[in-house]
Amino acid sequence: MMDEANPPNWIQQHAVYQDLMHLDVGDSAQVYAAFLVYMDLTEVRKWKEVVGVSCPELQAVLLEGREKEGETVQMIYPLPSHRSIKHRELRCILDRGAPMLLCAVASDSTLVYQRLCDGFLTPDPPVDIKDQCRRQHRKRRLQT
Amino acid sequence: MTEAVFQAPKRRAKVRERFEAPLPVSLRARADEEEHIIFRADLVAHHVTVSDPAHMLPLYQRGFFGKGVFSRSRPEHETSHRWRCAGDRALPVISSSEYQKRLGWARAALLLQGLEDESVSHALHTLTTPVQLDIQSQTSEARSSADQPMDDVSCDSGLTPEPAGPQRQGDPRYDPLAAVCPGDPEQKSMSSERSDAGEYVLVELSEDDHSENLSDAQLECRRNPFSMMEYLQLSYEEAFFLVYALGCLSVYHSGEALSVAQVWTVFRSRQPNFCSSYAAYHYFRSKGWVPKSGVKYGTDFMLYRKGPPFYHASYSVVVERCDESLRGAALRSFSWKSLAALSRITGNVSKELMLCLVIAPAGLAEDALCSPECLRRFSLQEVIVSRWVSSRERTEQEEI
Amino acid sequence: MADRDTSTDAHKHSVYGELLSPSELFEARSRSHKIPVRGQKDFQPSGSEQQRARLQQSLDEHWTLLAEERVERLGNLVKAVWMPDERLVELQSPAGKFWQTMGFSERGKQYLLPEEALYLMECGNVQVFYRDLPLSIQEGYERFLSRETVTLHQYQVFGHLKRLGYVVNRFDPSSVPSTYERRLNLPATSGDKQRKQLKRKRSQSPVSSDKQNTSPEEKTTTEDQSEELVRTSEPPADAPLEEPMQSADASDRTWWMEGDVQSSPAQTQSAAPRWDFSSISFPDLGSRRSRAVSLASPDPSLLPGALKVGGCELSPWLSRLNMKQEKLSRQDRERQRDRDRYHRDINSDREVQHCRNWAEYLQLLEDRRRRRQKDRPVHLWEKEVTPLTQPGQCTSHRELLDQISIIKSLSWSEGVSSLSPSDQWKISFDVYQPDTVAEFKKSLPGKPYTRMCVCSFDGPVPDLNAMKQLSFQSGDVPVTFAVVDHGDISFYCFKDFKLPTDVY
Amino acid sequence: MWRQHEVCFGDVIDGDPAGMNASQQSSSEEVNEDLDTKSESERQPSKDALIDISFCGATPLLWKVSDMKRCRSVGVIGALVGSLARQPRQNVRLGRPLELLQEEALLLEETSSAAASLRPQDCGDEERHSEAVRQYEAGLESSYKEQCALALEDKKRVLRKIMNEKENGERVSGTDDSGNPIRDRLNALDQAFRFPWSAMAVQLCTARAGFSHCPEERSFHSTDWPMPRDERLNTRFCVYRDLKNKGFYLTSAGKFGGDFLVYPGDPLRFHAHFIALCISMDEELPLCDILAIARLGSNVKKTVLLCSPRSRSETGRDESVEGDVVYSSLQWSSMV
Repeated sequence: MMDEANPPNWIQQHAVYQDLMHLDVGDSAQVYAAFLVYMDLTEVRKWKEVVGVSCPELQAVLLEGREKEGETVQMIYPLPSHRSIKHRELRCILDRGAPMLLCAVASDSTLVYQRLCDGFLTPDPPVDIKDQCRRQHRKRRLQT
Repeated sequence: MTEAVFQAPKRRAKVRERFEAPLPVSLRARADEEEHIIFRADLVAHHVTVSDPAHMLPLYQRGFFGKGVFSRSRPEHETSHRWRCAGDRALPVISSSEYQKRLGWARAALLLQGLEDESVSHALHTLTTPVQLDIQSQTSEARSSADQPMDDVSCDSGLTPEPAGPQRQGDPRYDPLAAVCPGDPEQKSMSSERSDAGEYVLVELSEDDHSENLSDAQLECRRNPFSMMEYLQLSYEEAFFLVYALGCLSVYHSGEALSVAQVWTVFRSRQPNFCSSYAAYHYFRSKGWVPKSGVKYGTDFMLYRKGPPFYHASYSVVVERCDESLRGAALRSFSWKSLAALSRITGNVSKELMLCLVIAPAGLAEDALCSPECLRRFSLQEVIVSRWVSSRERTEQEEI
Repeated sequence: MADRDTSTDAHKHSVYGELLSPSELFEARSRSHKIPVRGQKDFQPSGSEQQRARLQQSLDEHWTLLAEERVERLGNLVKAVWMPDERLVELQSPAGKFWQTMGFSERGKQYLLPEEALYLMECGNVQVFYRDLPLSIQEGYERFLSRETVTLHQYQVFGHLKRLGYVVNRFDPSSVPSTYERRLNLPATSGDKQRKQLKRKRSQSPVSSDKQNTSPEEKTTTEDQSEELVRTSEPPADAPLEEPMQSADASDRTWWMEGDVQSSPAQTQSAAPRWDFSSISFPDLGSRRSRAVSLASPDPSLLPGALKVGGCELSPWLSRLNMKQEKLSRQDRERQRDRDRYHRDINSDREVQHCRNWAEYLQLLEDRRRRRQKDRPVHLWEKEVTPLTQPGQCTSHRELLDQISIIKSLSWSEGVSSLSPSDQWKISFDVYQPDTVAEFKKSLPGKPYTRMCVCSFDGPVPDLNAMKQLSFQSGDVPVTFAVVDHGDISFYCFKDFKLPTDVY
Repeated sequence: MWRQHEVCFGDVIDGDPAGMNASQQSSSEEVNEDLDTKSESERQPSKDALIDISFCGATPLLWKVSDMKRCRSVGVIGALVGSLARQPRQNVRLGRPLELLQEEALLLEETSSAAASLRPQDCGDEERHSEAVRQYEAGLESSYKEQCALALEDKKRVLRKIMNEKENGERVSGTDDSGNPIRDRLNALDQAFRFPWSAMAVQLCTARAGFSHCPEERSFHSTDWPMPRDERLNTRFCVYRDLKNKGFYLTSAGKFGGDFLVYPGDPLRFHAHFIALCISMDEELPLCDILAIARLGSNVKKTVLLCSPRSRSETGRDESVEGDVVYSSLQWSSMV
């Protein structure tokens, strides 16, 4: 059978988990969601320079990081998937000027990332007419 | 009254896994010779985690409960994708900077335990001392789990195909020893000796050499200062089902095992719709289906026959709660707009959209919900939502 | 027509530019009926001359098509008159082909419903007059469509379906047998039976109805379905994985015996044994372990009346038994091994092998049960709420599922009569498929393919109550919701469903 | 339901519609000038240039092609909902009327380029009515005569053509006189030609025809319009107007689970790039709804656009004006 003693759990001993917990955000479910996303970004996706930052307006922990070394910093907003969100809250992050990912975290740790940016992000052209448009600025951003 | 026709689930074209058992509990016929494992889960920040590999695998393989936190579905993440044989075991190779990072975490963890700086340094010194293990010159094949193309299928175990001979139970990549000493993996999968698989690591001494052809001299075997073994995370519904319906899981909180009612209370406080989403989950499980998270499609559950490795999901389920008058829906007030989106998405991935209405009896007091016994008073109505195409001339096609 | 001579009003033509001159009317007789094909769309405006030219061409075609007026020979037009008080259109000349699926006669006169008349106006079949002047399509929309007749949304759905060739009639609630009629006349449907069953079940104690929550009908149907499921979806190669459901069938059968309902298989062992099992030994002939030459005569107390049975010589029997090792293909062996891992032969259990008779075996089971009870964790089993099952308690997957089935699933028809009907939801049309048009008879329309409930896209989605009400009202014809969003019509069906139980 | 709104034509001249004050009139004239230069149509008096919106219940409809052209020239697209005259029994290409979105109608009203056609009851003026009937029947009669002559001319042209071809042929072959039967027929045609009344082509008018049943009246005030204006419509309208001012073309996006489909150019020639979702800044959006629509967006290769008008307190201005809408693009990420 199993060991009845409380086995030491590395999550709670993890420095980053502790750091996130100490960002003084009351919403522990959101903090844990942030930790899961942190682990996914660093261990699985090998992002660089990922750190947790507190966002007092949202009462939430955000993550900052680079997809690859030298690329721009992105903001990641992890949120348990059964929550609701307001456009104002998203703007609160977007207005910091960095591209942003909204990450829905299901209770079984399934993660779904959504890319958000300010203004109009033109979609990729459909495959069949991609060729004729290739030279035309894909994903041109039009500022509001 | 017309009923929706049952559509046969679609079998996956390639099934690489062997079906083990529908649920992680043994039946009476064989129960007598086997100990009944009561699995253990811990609440970490109110999430349900299973960290003992001897518990993770049966829970996942028999009924597909939970998800590996570092994996897309089956827990199969490993410390490194490069492995070397050392003595009689294969050890993960990690870079020096990775090692330093882990060392930092170890230091923080020790400090957290209230140790003095000096004793922390001492402990770390012991940790960093090279361990003498025979590093065999034979290098096990570099596996590339990280580079594996990830398709939409969340269950792709990435098993190395073994065309002849019996297939392995479980994932050999999870079991580094498997490649070196191919024995009967079924025996091993239950043993807990692999929990120390993360104990040692091979550290690359030179930072700039990332080539595959490392000479052994550049590797040093050390203790893994901070071992992050992948763990299995159970959704609230999954965990409660294992506790309440199967009686095979104990959920611990701060070292304390929780009673069925306590688990119910905790989960209800963490997830606003837990009562009804659990009722739906329980119902689907009691019909022999495997519900998994539907978050990728914006719904509550995806329903699989047998499990994700064997069949494509048949239904995308949205759970709603209503009272006995059957009016209104408390959870996700549908508009035609949101229904149009959901119906289109499910149609695009050739699944069916199911509304699962959990009906609370009239006069069910709020405090009755405090005990899982209230589940017996719920009833449930499945509704299949489909789009009817009035004609084959699809004007919409212009719109893509 | 009166023969008067007046000149056309030139001024009017300039103001209402869409009126055609006689020469234009005459020329229209020979105009094309082709619709220009639209080209592939571009992704993004580039400002190029080529793009501009293509847009201009598309626009020109677009306006030409739209500006085109309906021009018909007078002889091809059915003349009719709008009667606002009756909200009907009365035909003045013989009806055309449309009469097969539209319109009705009353007291020797032929009438069209407003939506039918409007549709036929749009198709250029009927010219409707009001106060001796012909109505334009616009006036038709304005005068015919209202809450009292059909709304614009309903007409849009009507037109959409008519254009595709469907037969569309107004729904008449009285054409569907009422609840009462249905109960009286129709042979009991499975739904009705089910309702009766459930009523009977409710009179039982709540505990037993919770434990055995499915009625026999439900159970058998779900089993049928799950067998169906196995049959249709499982390639034969996989078949051995599927366990036959014998145990479940047996427990089902006990259901039918009124007295037996309470005694579940688990309880039989506590019943007083009629035989002394300690004196009955296992006869085991097939096993290689037993090398007995003959079987002793059975205890006379086990035999009925004066029956006498002597000892039994085994060798003639044994010689008839095929004792050869079964030859299996590798695939079969693998499959067997697979199965054996979870369905183990009870005879290979060492403790069972040590049992010499039934009594010892039962004792062993009892000991094991006790051991299990002792092992079970206090925090799960010694509290107010206990788990529904215990690991190792059930003998089959099916039994396990039965044990944990505590949430009832409702049938669509259940409780409909107790629901208050809603005014918000109404069925508008009966719809018959285009391929049935040839045989369609207005006097005997038969069972519609579906019925339409027309909704506005900005309005609410029907709740379960509305779905059930409409579905109940429609009887055995499905109800489709036609949702109108600015000319765009989507159709949705909400159908009752029972997920089949899947035992494997 | 039909409110008693009736389309009007020339009668506007008779009396200035109630409540139309001078400032509105002048602004409408300005806009009309602007429209005219854009649409390159000939200049008309401002009142006639107003687009007639005919309400069917609360649904705004356009009936005249000229009105529809004017709308499109300012980027108002609408949706065709009637049967196409040329091929009425199909749904791929539809015809008049053009249904406008509430927002489109509001925009036209706001720029003073449209007026609602109010429909009074049937007028009781019997004399006027019988005059209209008389005119209609007279028109029919004269049309018959004209078509009769045209048909005769047509027939003659056909016969002459055949005759000419024959004569040409005979000249080559050298034979003669066989053209006579046709010539005889041609000569007899003036007496023998019959054009039955039933063969006359008549027009089934799409838009209200000249011989109207009653006098008409227009309303220039959206307050008279049968459109309920609530918070939701206000939000959508702000977004609609702002996106249109940015040069986009919009149609309804119901089937994509959004409010508007946003096109970079005329939808006749371009695919939509965005699915606009109009929400107020503080509206609670369930994450699952966002996930669903973003996933759908990625399936149909469109970006989901969250659009929220800034509230008045934020902009510090009394009225929401152009540029006061916040846009955020939402895309399903490739990180799966």
